[in-house]
Amino acid sequence: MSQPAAANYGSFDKWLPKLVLAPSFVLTLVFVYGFIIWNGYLSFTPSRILPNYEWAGLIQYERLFENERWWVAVKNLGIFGSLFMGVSMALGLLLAIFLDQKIRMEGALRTIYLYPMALSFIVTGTAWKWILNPGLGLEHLMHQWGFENFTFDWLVNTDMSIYTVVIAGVWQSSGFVMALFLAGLRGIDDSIIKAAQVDGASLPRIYWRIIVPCLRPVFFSTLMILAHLAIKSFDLVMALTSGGPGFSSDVPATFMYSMAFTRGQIGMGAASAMMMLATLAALVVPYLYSELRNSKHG
Amino acid sequence: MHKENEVGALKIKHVRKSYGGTDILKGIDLEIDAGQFLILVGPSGCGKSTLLGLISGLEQTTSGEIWIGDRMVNNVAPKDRDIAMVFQSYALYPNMNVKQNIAFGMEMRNVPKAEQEQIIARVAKMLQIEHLLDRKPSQLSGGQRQRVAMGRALARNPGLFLFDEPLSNLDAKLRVEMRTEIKRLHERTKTTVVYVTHDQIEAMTLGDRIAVMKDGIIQQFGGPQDIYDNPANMFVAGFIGSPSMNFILSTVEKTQEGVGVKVESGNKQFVLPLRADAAAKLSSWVGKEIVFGIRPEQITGTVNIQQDNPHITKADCKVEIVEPTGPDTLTFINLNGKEAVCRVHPSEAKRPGERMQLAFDMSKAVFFDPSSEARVA
Amino acid sequence: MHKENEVGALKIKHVRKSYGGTDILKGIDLEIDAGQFLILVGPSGCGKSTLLGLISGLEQTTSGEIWIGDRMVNNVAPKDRDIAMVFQSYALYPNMNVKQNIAFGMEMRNVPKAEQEQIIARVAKMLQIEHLLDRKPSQLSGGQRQRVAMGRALARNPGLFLFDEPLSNLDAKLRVEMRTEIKRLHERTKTTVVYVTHDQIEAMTLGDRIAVMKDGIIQQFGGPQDIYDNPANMFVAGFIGSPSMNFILSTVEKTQEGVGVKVESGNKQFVLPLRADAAAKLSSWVGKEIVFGIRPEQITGTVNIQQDNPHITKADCKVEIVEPTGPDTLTFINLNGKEAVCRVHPSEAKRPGERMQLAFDMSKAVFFDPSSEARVA
Amino acid sequence: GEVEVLHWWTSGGEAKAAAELKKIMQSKGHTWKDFAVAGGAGDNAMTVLKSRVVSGNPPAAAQIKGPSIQEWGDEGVLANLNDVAKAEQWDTVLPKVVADVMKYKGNYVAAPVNVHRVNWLWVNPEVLKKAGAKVPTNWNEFFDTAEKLQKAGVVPLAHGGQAWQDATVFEAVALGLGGTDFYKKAFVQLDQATLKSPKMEEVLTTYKKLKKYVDKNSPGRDWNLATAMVIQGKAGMQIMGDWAKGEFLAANKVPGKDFVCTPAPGTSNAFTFNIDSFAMFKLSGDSAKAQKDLAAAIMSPQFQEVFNLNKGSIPARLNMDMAKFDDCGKQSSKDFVATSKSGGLLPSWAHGMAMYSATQGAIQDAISQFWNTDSMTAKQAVDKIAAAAKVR
Amino acid sequence: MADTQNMTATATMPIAPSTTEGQSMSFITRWLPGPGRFILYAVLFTVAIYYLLPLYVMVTTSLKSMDEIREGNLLALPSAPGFAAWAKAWGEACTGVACDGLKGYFWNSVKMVVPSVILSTMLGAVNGYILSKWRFRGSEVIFAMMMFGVFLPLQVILLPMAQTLGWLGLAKSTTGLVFVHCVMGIASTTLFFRNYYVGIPDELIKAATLDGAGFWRIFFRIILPLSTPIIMVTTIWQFTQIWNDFLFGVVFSAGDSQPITVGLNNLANTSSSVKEYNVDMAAAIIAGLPTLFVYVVAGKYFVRGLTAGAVKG
Ligand SMILES: Nc1ncnc2c1ncn2[C@@H]1O[C@H](COP(=O)(O)OP(=O)(O)OP(=O)(O)O)[C@@H](O)[C@H]1O
Ligand SMILES: Nc1ncnc2c1ncn2[C@@H]1O[C@H](COP(=O)(O)OP(=O)(O)OP(=O)(O)O)[C@@H](O)[C@H]1O
Ligand SMILES: [Mg+2]
Ligand SMILES: [Mg+2]
Repeated sequence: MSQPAAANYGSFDKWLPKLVLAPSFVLTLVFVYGFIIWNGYLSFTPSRILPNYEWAGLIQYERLFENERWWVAVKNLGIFGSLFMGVSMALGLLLAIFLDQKIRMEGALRTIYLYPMALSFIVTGTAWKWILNPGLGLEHLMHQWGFENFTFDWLVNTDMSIYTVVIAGVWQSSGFVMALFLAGLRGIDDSIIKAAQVDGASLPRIYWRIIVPCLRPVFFSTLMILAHLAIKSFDLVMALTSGGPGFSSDVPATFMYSMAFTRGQIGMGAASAMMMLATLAALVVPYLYSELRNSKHG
Repeated sequence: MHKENEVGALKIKHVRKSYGGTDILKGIDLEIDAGQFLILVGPSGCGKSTLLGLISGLEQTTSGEIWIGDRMVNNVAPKDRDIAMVFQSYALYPNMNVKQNIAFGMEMRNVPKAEQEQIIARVAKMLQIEHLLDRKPSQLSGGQRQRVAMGRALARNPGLFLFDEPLSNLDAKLRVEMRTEIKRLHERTKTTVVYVTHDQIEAMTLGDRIAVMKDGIIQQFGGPQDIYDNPANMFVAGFIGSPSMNFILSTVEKTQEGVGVKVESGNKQFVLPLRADAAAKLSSWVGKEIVFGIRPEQITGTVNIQQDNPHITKADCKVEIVEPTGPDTLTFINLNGKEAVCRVHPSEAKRPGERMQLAFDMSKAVFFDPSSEARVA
Repeated sequence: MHKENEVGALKIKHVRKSYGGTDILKGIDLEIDAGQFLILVGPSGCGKSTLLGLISGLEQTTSGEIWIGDRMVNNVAPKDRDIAMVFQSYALYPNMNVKQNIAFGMEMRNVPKAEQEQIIARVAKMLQIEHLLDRKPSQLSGGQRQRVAMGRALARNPGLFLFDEPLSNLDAKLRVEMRTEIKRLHERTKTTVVYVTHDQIEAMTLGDRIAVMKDGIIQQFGGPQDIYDNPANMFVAGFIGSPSMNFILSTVEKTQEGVGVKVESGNKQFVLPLRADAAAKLSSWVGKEIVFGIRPEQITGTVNIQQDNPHITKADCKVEIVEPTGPDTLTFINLNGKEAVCRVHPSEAKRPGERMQLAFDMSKAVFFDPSSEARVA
Repeated sequence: GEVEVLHWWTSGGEAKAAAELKKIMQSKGHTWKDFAVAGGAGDNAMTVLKSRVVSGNPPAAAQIKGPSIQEWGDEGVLANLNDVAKAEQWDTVLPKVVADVMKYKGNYVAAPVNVHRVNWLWVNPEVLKKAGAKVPTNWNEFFDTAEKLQKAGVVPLAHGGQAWQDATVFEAVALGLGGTDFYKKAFVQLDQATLKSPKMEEVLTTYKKLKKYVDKNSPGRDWNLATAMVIQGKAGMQIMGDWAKGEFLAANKVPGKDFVCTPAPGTSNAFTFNIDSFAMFKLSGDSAKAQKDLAAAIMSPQFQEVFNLNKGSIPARLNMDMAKFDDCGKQSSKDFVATSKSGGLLPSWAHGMAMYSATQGAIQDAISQFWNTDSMTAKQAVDKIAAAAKVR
Repeated sequence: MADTQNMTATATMPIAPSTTEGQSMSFITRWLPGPGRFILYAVLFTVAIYYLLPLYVMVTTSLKSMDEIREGNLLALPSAPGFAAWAKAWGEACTGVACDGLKGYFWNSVKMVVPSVILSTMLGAVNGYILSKWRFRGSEVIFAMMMFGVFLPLQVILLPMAQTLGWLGLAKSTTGLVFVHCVMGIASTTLFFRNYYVGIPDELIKAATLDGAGFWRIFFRIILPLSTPIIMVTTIWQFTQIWNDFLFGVVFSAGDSQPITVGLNNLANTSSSVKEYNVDMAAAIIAGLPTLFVYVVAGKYFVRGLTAGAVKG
């Protein structure tokens, strides 16, 4: 429906929704956009351990662009973000669909898939670190079982370490993605599924052609949430690799944090945050635009 | 759209269906040949849609067997039953536009793209939805949605069509056109059809066979005219025909000429003589109460009648209510204390309160046992 | 359920509505008095539901004014318009059972609990859904859902009822009963009603006024019999009445007695003389082509006719198709190369291919300009 | 008054040590509001501290050390402790090197709690004996020993591949090969010439040579797991600060018998220190008074002893009775006094005692990258480090 | 869990209990061929192992003694399982100068999480309702602006937020923390609800409007009862986000109202002390128990087909 269910009537009815929405909107304006501006300003200052409001021009950006570690972080975010989002999405959807097949023990399995979100990564990170560590975890175990040639040393390999972050990230988030999709699946009117069955579609095709497209709003939510997790993947990286070996698995969030809080380079931290936001805006705003324009007719 | 072998014959054996504890279908037996057109009618909630659900395989029978052609299909998946269905609730795919909705079933069956286009064009033309092909279901009116649902089924070439009130949201004109189209289609393709409808005309004109259901039980199964003329019981008699048959509780009496039923209207009494065959059957009922059924079109004005019809009795009655429907005026009178409808030509119609000479044509009157409601003559 | 003042009068002035760029309603003007029963009819997709949406306030007019009673309600919220509505799509609250669905509106208006119970009981009885009160909408059949939707509206006591095809999913019998109930209700409460239907009988019997719409424009607005007998144009003539009026393109000719139209059927030609008033109006059309419209019930068998009717002309025609509908048999013949339907008594009906003597009653025949489709006589 | 103390001594011996301070404060009639934030060697605590300062609610004292004290001083938020220092004669009881760290522009703003020695080599003598190797005293010996250990099938050097551990080892190599002057010039004065000198290249080459003797699972390993390898005899040696002793003791090992602590190769005449200290923030009223008492309490011999016994380090105060300390502690204390006179007492840059955090971080990045990237040459690393040293 | 029982019951009996749920789900299942079903289970269980592995490591480690951990294999079962580490984590481990374990932090977290989750979920529900059913000119833009907010890195917020809270006088208070969590949660909760509500037919709102229900009554009587699955999803999300949040918790809480993550962090993270992995793991599991509990409970409410049958088309 392109029309609001009811629009401009008595002035109160007309204003009520806007009025109710207003606090959230104001909070967003102040606490998101206000802070972005604040941060933007900081990125043009020489701030060190505390904010400082002297104007310093583009110096922080110059330093940032010269910083090798920053570029590694950006590249890693690209790898991590796309893999993490893609795999979580695929796995989450698959699990949701499978769980929707009236599985025995659905409740138990669902909880198993969900629990990683429940545990703080401060410590589950340690467990992962052990499991992925060649000398302690999987590789060691395989060797003990007699598979001497088995190697799995991504954690300690500069080129592969970012992928271990993907593994742990997927582990942590795909269960929630599953929950989102499952809730969506259970909201679908099953008469259209029936119609598709009669139309001769096999189960996989029903999902692929009818149900999954109907989940479009859920995809939107999931994508947003995963992107949000990917960008904020701070705990994950810190607990698993601390950005290492070297800074090979650094991501912008950890970069920003160490600059702004550990190394007393708030100005550069702010500049990196602005760069990140700008990149994101370039990616996300068009998506938001198309998605919301579509939903009007949905 | 032609089928080689007789895949479409449908046989339903002792089928039962319950939801939770409630029995919805209580032992249905039906059998039609390939190429026949079966109409399901019955009051709302009697289980028609449920029966279609079972035939399509979307619902599971609680017990009993369903045969399509020579296969027992109880354990065959819906998609392998070679069925096309129009759902009462349309069930359009909300994510697809009209064209994609129609194409989907063909795609699933790997119909070549060019052929799809051609079929879509033909179906859309027939259903007059060409200008809607790019719309999403949410942008359609009720009748337009229903036509798309219809189009989805018609685009296929199945062994069996299931239609659940496919024309209920269409206007009369379009409905007549669609009805004719369906009839043509059926005559051309000879595909077996099971068709649920509430429309008397659809039921009478489309069906080879009609099954009248009530509360999950089939009351009568037969040809349309046969059911109309020879209803098996009061329920069928009352259900088929619109306006309904008038049921008048009266007493069977012996008259000079033979046997008749006594009727009283507006303080005047008269006896309607029975035709010979009925009189013979009712000889044992003389003096007893009986329900006598007469359709509205069998009580008419006295002008436009076959004056020499021996079964016609004229009587003077008081008009209570008058309902002009266009071609006819429904005139309500009181017979034996109960309201009865008569179909009168508008030119003859009187106004409420006036008296009117009416002709009772007893040649098709039917008689029921008041307690069992079964037909006795 | 009685309303004191005349709150229910409805006036619609130059109302337009577009979705996106498409105009759906193109300037609607309508006016009915309080207590009147307005029927909206028109082909699927012509904008009937949209118009109801505007009256209810659920959709906003693009331009124009809507008046209820003496208030211009364009800026009045739907809930303050004192309206009850039955949606074409039912729109039952899925989370509530039938009883709660019906009670919801009363609750919102703070009807005392005891009164609610009473009203629910009454409405449920009337709609025959007493046994369903505890079910959720998903457990109902199509017709049952529709009745619940109806019950939701009837439980209220609004100034204006809006019904969007409220009976389309009901069986004929129930439909007749419901129709009568609605009529009674309306007679008792004298609440204004706007009622969308595709059912000819509903339209003719329920309405005080009928508005025939097409493509967002009102084609004719008047009393039911008036519209039936005196359609303003070919569209209305064809749309109202089922089966549709026969339109026959023929030539106006001067005859000895006056003026007539030339008709040819199965290689035989004959002239149907016009009644005096039509003849007068068509004098300027002599020699020209005209569309002449005659309803199926005006072409009948020769037995049951008023033998002394001067407007009747008998002619011998070849039967092409025969459709028995129960009370009548629809007989298709060919007139001037076009199929025409005649309503014949089953006892007189012939079989396809046979010839048959038919009586053409020209007393109600109408005539249209073939190019503008407007009525000329 | 109330003192809110931000620290990251949250578990084990550290927490017990901090509890001592609380006790002392309570005995003086103050309320101790504990504000403990662990993690990342104080990274989290620094984050919290900044937010607190920004929101206008700084704690009374926060665990800040080394040049960071100067950085905070630059922001003008630290309190002046000169009156306490004078009363308690800090200038005399503290070595000058230590006292300088505690001062901002000549005024005391912080109080030291302990001194860690970073340049220790921890050895499992059993393992060395089996391999027929001896405890190395310089880097050449170290490589001999390592070679023997490797032949014997044990990991020669236990190491955890985290940036700060990489830096700790590097620091030891640089000090061992370059000596105190080189170290001072390179890492305290950040002299570009020294940083780019051939010596530096040699240091880096040697450093990289160590990687051969480290197992491949080391990246990301916590230091204490590395220590556990030495304890279990899976590895022979570890270069780590004196806190490693705690792990040995917790595993019921006896110093001198089950494990040996010795200065890292070639650094016996030097002492790289890592001093924990509390900087005091400007407060008013009662709390300010309590804050002064806190400073005094921290410097009291009684606290310094109890605290350092728990923590494995040595008191920052000179002239303390070391009787209760173990051998490693005693040696540390002795070397501390000795080197403070000889000029061998050096700030550990790897532990944030020598440079601003930005600089330190940049150099650590370069070193870690060099350690982990096999394709990188020492020459390239020299350039990177020199460039990093310019970061402010 | 009642629902699992329910499911197994329906699987074995031909007649499902009187829910449409049981019916509609069974028809899909039935047509999945035998080997397909086997693969399905195989996949589900394999994935379950992947998910369970870290938990296994954590649980076994928490039951081991430190000596066994120092020497043994991570994946081995404990030779002499004991709950000493659990007891220590709950009541004795040091998390600062106090050594009372996690129990105090636990309740701090509860006090903070409950209002935050309730408030932010309610806000999200109302916002989602407006943005899907009461759209007005510019509402899409507002929504888009809110969405972009989810991408703001938390680190960016810390300092300005600290300053703002300082101005508001909310620094160092649980109220302040609740406030921060609500503000930061608005975007995701609004997103969840809005996208769920888009799927609820507008006709329902129309019908209710005519029935005389206003903005709030439609919300409470029609929309909210249909929202169970999404409320569950949102609750799960917010609960975990807030319960597991460390950064805000540590920065905006006062010393004695620190949430459990801070306690856990203090317990598990040490700069130079001896590490007790068994206690760390036990503590982590304890810290995760409430979220696990919420998951188990919430999971029961994913019910199929709430809106089915409401509207045609
Ligand atoms: N949201 C929409 N966007 C665009 N077009 C619409 C939308 N809703 C309805 N329409 C179009 O408006 C026209 C009128 O629709 P409406 O529902 O009023 O028809 P109707 O007269 O009620 O038809 P029916 O008898 O089939 O219910 C139709 O052609 C329909 O396709
Ligand atoms: N899921 C269900 N649970 C319980 N009862 C149901 C369910 N679905 C349908 N019913 C009941 O089964 C009966 C038959 O329903 P069905 O839909 O077959 O009726 P129908 O003959 O198609 O009626 P209509 O003409 O109104 O569409 C009805 O009384 C209905 O209430
Ligand atoms: Mg039905
Ligand atoms: Mg409509």
